[in-house]
Amino acid sequence: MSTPDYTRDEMMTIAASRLMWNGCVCFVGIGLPSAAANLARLTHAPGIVLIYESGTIGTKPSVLPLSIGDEDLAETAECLVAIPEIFTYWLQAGRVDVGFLGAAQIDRFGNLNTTAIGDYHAPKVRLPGAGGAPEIAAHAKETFIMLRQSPRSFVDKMDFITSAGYIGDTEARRKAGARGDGPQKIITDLGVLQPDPQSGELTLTGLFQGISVEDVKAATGWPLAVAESLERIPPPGEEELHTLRQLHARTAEAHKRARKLPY
Amino acid sequence: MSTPDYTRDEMMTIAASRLMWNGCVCFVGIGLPSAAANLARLTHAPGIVLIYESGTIGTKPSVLPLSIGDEDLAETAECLVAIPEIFTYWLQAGRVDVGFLGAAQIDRFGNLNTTAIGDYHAPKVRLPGAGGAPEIAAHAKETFIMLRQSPRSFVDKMDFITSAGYIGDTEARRKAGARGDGPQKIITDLGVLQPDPQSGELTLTGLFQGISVEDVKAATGWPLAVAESLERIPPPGEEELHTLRQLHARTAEAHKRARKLPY
Amino acid sequence: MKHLSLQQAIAEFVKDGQTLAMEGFTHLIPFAAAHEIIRQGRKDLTLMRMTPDIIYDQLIGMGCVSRMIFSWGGNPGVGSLHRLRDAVEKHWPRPIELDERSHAAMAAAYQAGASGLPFAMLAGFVGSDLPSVNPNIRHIECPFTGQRLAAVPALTPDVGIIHAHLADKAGNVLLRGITGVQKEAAMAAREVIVTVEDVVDELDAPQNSVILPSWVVSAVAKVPGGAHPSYVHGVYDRDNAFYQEWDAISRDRDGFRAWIQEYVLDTGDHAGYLARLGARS
Amino acid sequence: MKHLSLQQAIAEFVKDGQTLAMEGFTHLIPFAAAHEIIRQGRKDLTLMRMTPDIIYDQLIGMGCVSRMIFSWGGNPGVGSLHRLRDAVEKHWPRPIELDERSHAAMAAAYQAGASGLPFAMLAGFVGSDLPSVNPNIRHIECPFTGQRLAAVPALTPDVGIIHAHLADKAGNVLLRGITGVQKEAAMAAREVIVTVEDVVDELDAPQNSVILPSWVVSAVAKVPGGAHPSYVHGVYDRDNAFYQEWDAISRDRDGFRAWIQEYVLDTGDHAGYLARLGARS
Repeated sequence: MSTPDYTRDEMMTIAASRLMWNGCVCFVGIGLPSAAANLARLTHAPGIVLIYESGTIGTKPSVLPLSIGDEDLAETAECLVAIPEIFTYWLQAGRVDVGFLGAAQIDRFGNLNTTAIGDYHAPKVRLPGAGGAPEIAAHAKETFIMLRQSPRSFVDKMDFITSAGYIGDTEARRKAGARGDGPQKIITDLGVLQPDPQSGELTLTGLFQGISVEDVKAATGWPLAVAESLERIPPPGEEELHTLRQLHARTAEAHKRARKLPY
Repeated sequence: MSTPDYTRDEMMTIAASRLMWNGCVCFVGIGLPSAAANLARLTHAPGIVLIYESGTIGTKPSVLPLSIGDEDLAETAECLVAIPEIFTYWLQAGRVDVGFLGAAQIDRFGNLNTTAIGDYHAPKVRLPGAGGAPEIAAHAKETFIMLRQSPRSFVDKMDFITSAGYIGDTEARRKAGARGDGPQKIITDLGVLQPDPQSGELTLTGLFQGISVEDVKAATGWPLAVAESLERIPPPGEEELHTLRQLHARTAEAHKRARKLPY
Repeated sequence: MKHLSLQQAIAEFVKDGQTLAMEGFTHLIPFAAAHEIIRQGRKDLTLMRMTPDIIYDQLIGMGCVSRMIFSWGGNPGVGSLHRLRDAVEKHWPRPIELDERSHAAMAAAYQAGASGLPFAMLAGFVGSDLPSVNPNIRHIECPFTGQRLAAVPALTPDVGIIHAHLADKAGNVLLRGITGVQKEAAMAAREVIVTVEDVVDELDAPQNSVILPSWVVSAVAKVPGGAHPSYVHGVYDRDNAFYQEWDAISRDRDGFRAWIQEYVLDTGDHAGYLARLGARS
Repeated sequence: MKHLSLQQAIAEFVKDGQTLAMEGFTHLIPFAAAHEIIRQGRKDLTLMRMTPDIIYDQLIGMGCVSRMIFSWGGNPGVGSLHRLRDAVEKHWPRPIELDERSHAAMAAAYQAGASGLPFAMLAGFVGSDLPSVNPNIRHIECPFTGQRLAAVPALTPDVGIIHAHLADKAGNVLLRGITGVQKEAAMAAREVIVTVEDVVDELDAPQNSVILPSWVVSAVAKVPGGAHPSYVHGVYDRDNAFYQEWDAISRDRDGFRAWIQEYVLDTGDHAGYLARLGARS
């Protein structure tokens, strides 16, 4: 691999942001998804509707939130609703186009583990848990998953399914009662995977610049399926990179402010 | 009967208002119950909490509302909530001390009909229907019923139970899953009836001035049980009558305002 | 979201045979939209509403309605809805099928519809005969306690129609005061028409206001006075006199028809309706 | 409703072995109340909260907690909650039983608790392993469509504790900004303690604000800064630096204990806590 003048996280964020569209209703989590969705809003998709599970709908934060309930999210929202409403009238009702998820582990059917490594009742590593993910995975019309790729995160056998992808195959997902189409795009730091339309098995469909199929296979804990025609994903454009870096700079600036205790 | 210097509706309203207490949380309907509850608020129970099903909680209307969702109710409420919340967090959760109900018909177990006279599917008279009553009857800690007494309204055999009193007896009420204690006071234009603690059968326990037991029996469609010691309910006090008449006068004045069309 | 005239909005979104929810609990009742539906002669509608009120009495009397889901069908503070009673008791101008619930059940069923759930549950209808005449009231058991609860199907209208204070240019909608079940009815619906008193550049609403974002709304139509004879908090009062007059107007079939002819059919739009009422009063 | 000091409110209403909900979604987390519970040494608590956050990490690390009902147990934007992990993985300082759900299920279960329903339903946990490890996640069938839905028991804490912007003298409470599940958690509880930034004569809140009337509140305690290191919209910011520092403070058992000793146990009250933090920063 050559050394480009952008980081893998930047490429990953930009690739994800390109998959959003204007008017897309997007249920966003903190971190890379939030960066990607806000980058889309600041570039090609100004009409994207961002929903954070704190009850902030149609929010337009000036910097990236550190927590999912930052004041800036509330201040710039089209409307604020209570949390029970977010998960019922908005998510469960099928109003979300894209649900953005991360995870500690993913398997070949796009199932996600954010609960525990090892036995649930005596875990080796206790992870934070489900949060909103099981229902985002079920109800968003499609889910996008952002996850750095390694054999530790892309695992052959998962200890615990917190949130379902295709379970065992697309039919299993339908039978389990999921309404949305499931994980349609997995954006890693190496490229993009998409499910096989029949089996639901994740298949490598796009590569970032300087990444080879072998690089991705080496970072995957199962024998990775590769699409016949692989997209070579263009590197960050100047505007994309500039906008993203400005966003991160504004964010760092805002979060660096000296601690001011109340009273 | 002699002719007192107050009407039967006034006596009935005042008798009902005396049964309220300071701090009582009262789910109120339009008409006589609203007049009684507001009279209590303006006399001996200034801390009464009035809830109207329009979502107006802790309201202190300056005049009697003509509709259950009058602007005055909203304007003077401690808080406004959506209607689904009124019936869940407030009524169903058991937060209401007294639910006030009226009806077209009542039977000896305090069951109420507000649905239809005759066969439900081919009614002789179609009444307005249930409204909030079935759940008020079930969940308020107790219900007070205000109804002018006549053989047409106090019936031996009812065509339709819209809202349950004791159904067939207090045990039947418990078995049906009602949480509240049911109709504890039936305030008519002749006196007050209360349920027998065992059977739930409504029993005459109080008489207004100038009314005899025979008067009440004649106005009841079943052989009326009469308590061993009958309370002779005092006539309206001066302050009660004055406050009630002022309230009605203010109400009439407010509702008489010339129609002002928008635009 | 499109800004349309009310005529356009009804023409585009409301079709014969559909299920409509036109909500507003005493406050903000969308009368102008109902009148436009009468003008455009829609038929075979299933109407849902907690309190049919005069708005549905008019649609029923004009024969637009084949079925109604409701919980309290009176003229508030006055008495009966005569057109509803005539339809139920005498099948005039056509029979009407009833799916009759309670307020709590209606509200819960709108919530279920807005929530993507197939049914709503409530501790309801305890000891009531309603479940015996309405197969849409069933029961379930709590899987933890065994407690028996009532269940009703979710309400999912084809079109939800509400009246609100304001919309902004983008189509975000603000409701104030008593908001009833309007948010639920709108969000349970496939298409949402909102008539508003005014359209402004920015809503400029306090935090935690009741707002429907533009992207859940199909069409916004500016119809000043669109809730008359209901009211708009802070804008105009409820026309209590009209509610009382309606008792006489609607008692008689011919009188009712004549009133609709004069005030609805012969007035081209809501401004015409208000003008004619104003000329008379 | 009584106006009490926080010390009095915790002493009077919070007992060993009870079930507590201390809610606030990122915003308005009632930290001062949790610190007072630590000071008063409560034990065997069942805690419920969507996001345990630092507030429950502290209570867990001090051994106050025997059981927790929750849906996401991380340090938001930072990483793990080390005291929670230590309790789950190593049973230090005592084992902790988990009743683990999802956000949607927690929120629905608070609603059920506030609504007097024994359980909540949701189209949830589709294909998830959580129902296989949590017997409190069951399923029911829609009596109309046959659709399978998840069910969880209602949450009904003995005491609900929240932090809010303002109370008035009568004890009516106003929340602004992100209100999370606080209203539900409070109304699901048998007793409700509210800490507030200030007590005023009149709330003077806009119509349709989020208000808890005084008669659903057991005690109001004025505790300025009571949400620190969480925030109060329009009053003070989230102390993001503290959330980051907590990662190091809490990683080590002794370091954690020392911090609690210095900043919570050795400070008599929340003013003392803020003063000590301020002296250091």
